[in-house]
Amino acid sequence: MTPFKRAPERDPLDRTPLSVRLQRSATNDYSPGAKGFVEAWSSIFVGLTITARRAARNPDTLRYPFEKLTLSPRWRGALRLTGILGRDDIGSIEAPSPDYIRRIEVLEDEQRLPPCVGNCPANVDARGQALYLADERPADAYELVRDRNTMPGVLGRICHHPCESACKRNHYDEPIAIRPLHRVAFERYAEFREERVRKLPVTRSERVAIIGSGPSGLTAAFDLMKLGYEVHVYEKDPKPGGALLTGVPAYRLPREVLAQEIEDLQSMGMRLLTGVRIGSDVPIDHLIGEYEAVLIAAGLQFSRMLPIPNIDAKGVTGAIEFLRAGNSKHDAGVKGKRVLVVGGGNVAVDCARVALRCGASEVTLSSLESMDELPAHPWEIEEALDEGVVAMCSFGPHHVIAPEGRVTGMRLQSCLSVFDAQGRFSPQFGDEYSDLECDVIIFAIGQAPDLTDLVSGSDLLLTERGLLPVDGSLMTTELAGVFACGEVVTGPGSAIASIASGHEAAESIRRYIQGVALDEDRVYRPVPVYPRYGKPVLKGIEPSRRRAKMPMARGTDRAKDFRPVELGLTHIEGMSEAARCLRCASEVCVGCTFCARTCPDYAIRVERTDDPGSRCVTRYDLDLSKCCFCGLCAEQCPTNALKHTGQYELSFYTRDLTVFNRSEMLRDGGGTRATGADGTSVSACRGAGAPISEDSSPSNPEDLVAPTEVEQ
Amino acid sequence: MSALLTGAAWGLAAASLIAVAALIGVWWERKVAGRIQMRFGPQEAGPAGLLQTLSDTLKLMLKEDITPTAADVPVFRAMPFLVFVPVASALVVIPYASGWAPFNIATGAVFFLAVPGLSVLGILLAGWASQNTYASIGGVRAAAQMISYELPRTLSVLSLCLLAGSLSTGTIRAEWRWWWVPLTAVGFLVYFISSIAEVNRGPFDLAEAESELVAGYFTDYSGIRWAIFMMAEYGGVVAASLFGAATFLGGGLGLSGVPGALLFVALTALIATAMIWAKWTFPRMRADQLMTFAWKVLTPMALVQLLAVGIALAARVVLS
Amino acid sequence: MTQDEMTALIARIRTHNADLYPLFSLEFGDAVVGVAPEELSSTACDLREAGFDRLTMVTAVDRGETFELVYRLHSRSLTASIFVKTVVRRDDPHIASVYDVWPAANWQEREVFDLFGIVFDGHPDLRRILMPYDYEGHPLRRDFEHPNIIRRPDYI
Amino acid sequence: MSLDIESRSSTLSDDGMPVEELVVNVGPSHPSTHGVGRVVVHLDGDVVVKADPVIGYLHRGIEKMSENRTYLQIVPLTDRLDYVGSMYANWAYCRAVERLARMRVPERAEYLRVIVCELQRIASHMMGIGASAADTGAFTAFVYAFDLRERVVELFEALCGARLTYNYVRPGGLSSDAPDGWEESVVDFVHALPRKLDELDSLFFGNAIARGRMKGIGVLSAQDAIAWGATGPTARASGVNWDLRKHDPYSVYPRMDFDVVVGERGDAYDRNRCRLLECYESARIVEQAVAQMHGGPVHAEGVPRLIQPAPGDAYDQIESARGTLGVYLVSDGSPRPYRMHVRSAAFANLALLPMLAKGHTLSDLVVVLGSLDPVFGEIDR
Repeated sequence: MTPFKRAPERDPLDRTPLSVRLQRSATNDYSPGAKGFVEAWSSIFVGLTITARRAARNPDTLRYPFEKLTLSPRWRGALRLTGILGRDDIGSIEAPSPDYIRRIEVLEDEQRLPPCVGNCPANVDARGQALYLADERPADAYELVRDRNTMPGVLGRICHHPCESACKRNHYDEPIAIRPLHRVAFERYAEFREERVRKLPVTRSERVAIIGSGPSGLTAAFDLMKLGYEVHVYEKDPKPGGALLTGVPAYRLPREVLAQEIEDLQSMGMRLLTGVRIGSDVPIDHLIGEYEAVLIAAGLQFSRMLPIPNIDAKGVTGAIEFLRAGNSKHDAGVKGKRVLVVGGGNVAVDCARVALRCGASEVTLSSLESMDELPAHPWEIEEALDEGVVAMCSFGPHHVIAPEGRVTGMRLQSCLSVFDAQGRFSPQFGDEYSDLECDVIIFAIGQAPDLTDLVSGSDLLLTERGLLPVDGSLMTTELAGVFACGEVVTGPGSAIASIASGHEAAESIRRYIQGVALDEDRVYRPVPVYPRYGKPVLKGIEPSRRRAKMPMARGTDRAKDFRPVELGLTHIEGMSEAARCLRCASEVCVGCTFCARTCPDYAIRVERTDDPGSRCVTRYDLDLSKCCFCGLCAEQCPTNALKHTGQYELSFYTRDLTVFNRSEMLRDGGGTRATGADGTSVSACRGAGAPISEDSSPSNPEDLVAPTEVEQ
Repeated sequence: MSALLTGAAWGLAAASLIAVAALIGVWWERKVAGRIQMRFGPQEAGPAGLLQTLSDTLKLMLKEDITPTAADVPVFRAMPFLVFVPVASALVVIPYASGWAPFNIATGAVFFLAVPGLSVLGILLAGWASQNTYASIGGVRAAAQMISYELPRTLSVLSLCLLAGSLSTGTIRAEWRWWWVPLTAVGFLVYFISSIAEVNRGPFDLAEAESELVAGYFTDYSGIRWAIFMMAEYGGVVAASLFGAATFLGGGLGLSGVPGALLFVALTALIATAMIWAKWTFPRMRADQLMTFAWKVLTPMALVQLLAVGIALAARVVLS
Repeated sequence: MTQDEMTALIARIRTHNADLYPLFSLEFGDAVVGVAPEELSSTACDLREAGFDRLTMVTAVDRGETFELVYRLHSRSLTASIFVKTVVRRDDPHIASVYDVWPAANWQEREVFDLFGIVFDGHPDLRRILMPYDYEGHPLRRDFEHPNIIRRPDYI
Repeated sequence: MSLDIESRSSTLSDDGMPVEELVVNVGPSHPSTHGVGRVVVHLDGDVVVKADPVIGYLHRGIEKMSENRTYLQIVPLTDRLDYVGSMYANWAYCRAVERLARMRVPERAEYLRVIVCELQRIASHMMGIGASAADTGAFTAFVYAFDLRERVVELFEALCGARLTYNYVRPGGLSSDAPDGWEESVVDFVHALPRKLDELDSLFFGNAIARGRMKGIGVLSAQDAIAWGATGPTARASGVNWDLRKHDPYSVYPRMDFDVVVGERGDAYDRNRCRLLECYESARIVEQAVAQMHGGPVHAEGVPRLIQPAPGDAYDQIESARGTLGVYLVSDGSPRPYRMHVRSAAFANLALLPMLAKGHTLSDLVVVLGSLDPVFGEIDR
């Protein structure tokens, strides 16, 4: 119950005092009698000696105010605003692929990396996307994202959005809906597609073969195409998309979105060869000879199973096989049957939901982990439970009950803990058993690549466990000119992580072909750590500041077929959602008013126009006569525009209303200080786009935080 | 008439001496206190901040001279001078050279001990005339303290008079022998301590105890009148130091000529510095402790000193 | 002191005072007991005899119709703390002073009197303490109004 | 500060002589009232007959202001409670909020809190000792004490950018981690500290005059100390062995090895010297805490900007330099506390002044007041 950690050996509620030793007594008397008399007189001379000794030493004080011994970087003095939002002030992060990571690293070093970008494995510039979307430049937004994300429309549906969990807006209310904005950008790109999608010029003679048309393969293909190479993508299935097609259910990713984005890539010059099975149809050696470089992005092909009795009974299947069948035919032979899904990951949840949609009468999800530690994303679990999936947590499979070679049920054993003290996977089982009747058992406990066929006849060797030895950072295999990326390298993971590895592989291939050492002067993606935010508390937050709510199909309806669950944001919703972005770490004031809201003394006054398309800060006042130098405002500032200066004691401000004047700011590139102007003159803010009317009254009165307005 | 002129001339000289001494004394005290407290002291105005006191004096002269409405105005206005004049007059009986004092009277020692004591009247009346609780208490405290400390101070000087066989300060300096120093060491200590008390300086500055009485008897004074009180205090310090150096230490330990004069000045500065040193080292005593100290410690010590000198003189007579 | 001991102690004191309110909660090692206002003096004496020799805090909370008075006691011998809560009516804010039991209540009750207007009967020197002697009104009441008080908006 | 002829009250002394009491109004603007305290003193000659502290000159209504502020916005207010030891009020308040909102604080934050609060204890005690020394006229001892305080304040300045109102402890942790090299400078400071404290001890507490001024002045018995709710060095000097860090341990104090300093007489001297000796113990604690501390976050995860605890109340207390500093919070579920009350140690200690000063002289009144170490920001709130 205590809010802090005490010494482990002590019960927090134990209020018994510690053993107290009393060694020191404050009382101190002279000895009695003549000795005391001598002590008293000698104390006089001891005192004189002490002061004399100090006087003999050089003074160690300092000449104030000309020098200061310590000038801490944490001066909490008067404030400085480094810039005010005009629409050109914040750039998007744009750089050709090889230099992009370098750019990210520089920003990270300068502590100017927005958390959404830093937390994304592929460093997608979500801030720039929101900037363009709010500015009604959806095509720019889409292309900005596509530079790093290759398939924004797809990822806008299925990404697990690490960007949103790092979004600084979590600290204030709710994160920006970055993933739905990808989708908005994709949808609005439709009208620009014809004029914008052009064939990329092939400027180089080298050709690259890519095996697999999943996210990582397509990303590497797109990167290499932009560099001017000719890229051939081989896909064994008749349709491209890899795991996106076979693994991701259609209710999350409509097939036409995937097809559209792959078609865009083809329009840009990617040559796609479907139905070609490398290994059996075309030996990989042939590719190695034919192309300058070969990239294996084949993904994972089969599901892991458990070595338990009756695992080969009829009715037991693996997740990949089940999903492949379910996604292609919308019928996996579970109609009217009772389905048990073993596993607690996202794939397991997908299986359960697909089984429901294929007509299973009841679907149970059994996992070793307890409900709180399920590895699947919480929103997916929630959606699955909404649709009627039953979760049986903390149970592990014991054996399959199959009396006649056909599944009739499964015996489950209770699981006490999944991980040991060091965090390794080491499940501890209890004595409790439970028999569950079911007709189909789907094991979704992991996947593995199947590369034996692919590499047969080549010099590529697989490890004993069937894995391809790959350098995890350079994406090279043991054979020069052959690279690998995607889940072949990383193991089961997210689509965005595969995309990130595709970028790395493309960079390695570029270097290989151009004859540059693969690791020479190479910058790897920085992995900053961001604070984890708790569940947002929305009481006390005005509705206009909240995140746009994603409309969802009703839980009972949507489980019947493969129609999309998320219905998507409208254009207007998308624009205002994009305008919520705080432009983190841009060092430009965006008029979020969090400083004014936090200021305990009403010393800050922020005014802005609040139209999403042309949002602009029109006035920023700091009343130094009210400021109590608590520093909360600068701590709150999401953009780092507001900073403390070293002016606490050496301040040369007049203590009257001071105004941060935009024209003043433009004169002084390094930022400005309070000008001491009277508060009446409002400097007009001229953004590059729409001019702001002279009457710059804020459209949203709640954003005008000033004492006169607050009195109610 | 000529005596009056001479007196006026000497008085002017004494006042100037005090003014200069106070200027330097305040600066020196600030420097010493600064060093003791690990500071630099004044350092901006003039070389090593020497002009700081001058600028402060200028400021004090330009400040408004405030008289409280409740005060007894004529008394209130006059008292700074009544405090200053006796202190300044003490300077004219100090033997600046062997056998010579500006106002070399036969009872110079008595004059030196008695006349500055008249300033107690000024302090008492200053406190009373302010019509302020703190000032009144400060004035009463100062009166009790200064009168009490007259006794051990007089007794300690008396032993010198006994040795020299004269009450004339000039004679005392002329008659000085080196062996007086060890013989009158205790007397010098008593003289030193009671002089501090006499000029109301720490650790005996109860009359102006800033933590209890805000500023004691001159709480309500400001500007130049306040400055005159301060000058009187520093004048007292200078007079006590000069007299101590001239008589107890024989004015340069018996040396004559230029080195003797330099040594005299150095010893005077030493005694003054010791007073400053003590002030910036010790806490302040309480009124009853101060009285106890005067009557139960210093007076017996001075009497013992007197007795020792008497015995020494008697022994000398017997031996010779 | 363990929770069981504390429960037993409160039960023992309850035998003397039938109107002792039920135990509110036993949280963070601090027990909370509620007493009827007229039983406060006797409960205080009982608790004092039981070993609660320190009165750490006296304060009040404005609960609308009533004021909730909060006393925090501590016992060094028992190594235990206890909250005693009682209520007084807003229209008749009188309660017995515990100054006789714990002199520490002297200034703290004066403060509550000053800021809430609760009168402690039997207090030897019940004057205003923080506000000026001639001040009108009791600032810590929730309905206290002053032109300088700026109400903040509901949204932050 | 005027001589009120009217305010003299005439009474009869024991032997029937008419005695005229002199009423001296010490404060609210007086050199030794440690801020803006005021004591109306009735004097019989130089002896205090009655001393009546009149407080409230620094009453800013912080408890009332808190009702209109969010939990985060109150933290700068707590700086202004005990402006000599802002860290304590920060910490006590944040502990109450953490208890109310059920937050867990990372271990590194707890260690840093212990370090800053023990450094703050040194700084605050140096202020108390220095002010007591100045009250007795020992201005150089005051400067020496303030020299040590200045070192601590410089450390705090490097830590949080402020010298007086730190605003460093936050609900759920701290505002920022310590800068690079800060821990080393703290260790350097506490290593050099005992020698400097020894010097102060001999200069001031060993001095015969200072002893004469403080010994036997304002004697507080252990029974009175407990009954009147005295805490901290004021109570410990009377022999009351009571220190929350030991007897009601909180934070990581159970892991520290230190002694409780108690006095025997309960007079002004013991109270002040108790403070001095506590600084040695604080230095020990700081040294151990720096050695035990290791890296990690300094702020709890998932603390929203707008803290909205469930309805209820919580009380938490810490041992500040002046004694038990408790904060009582009542929440009604909104982002602002329904009621905040500060149980101030200096407030309880100052209530002892009429009892302690009676029968002493005016000079001793100042010493007694100084030995109680009142900080009127905390008393008046």
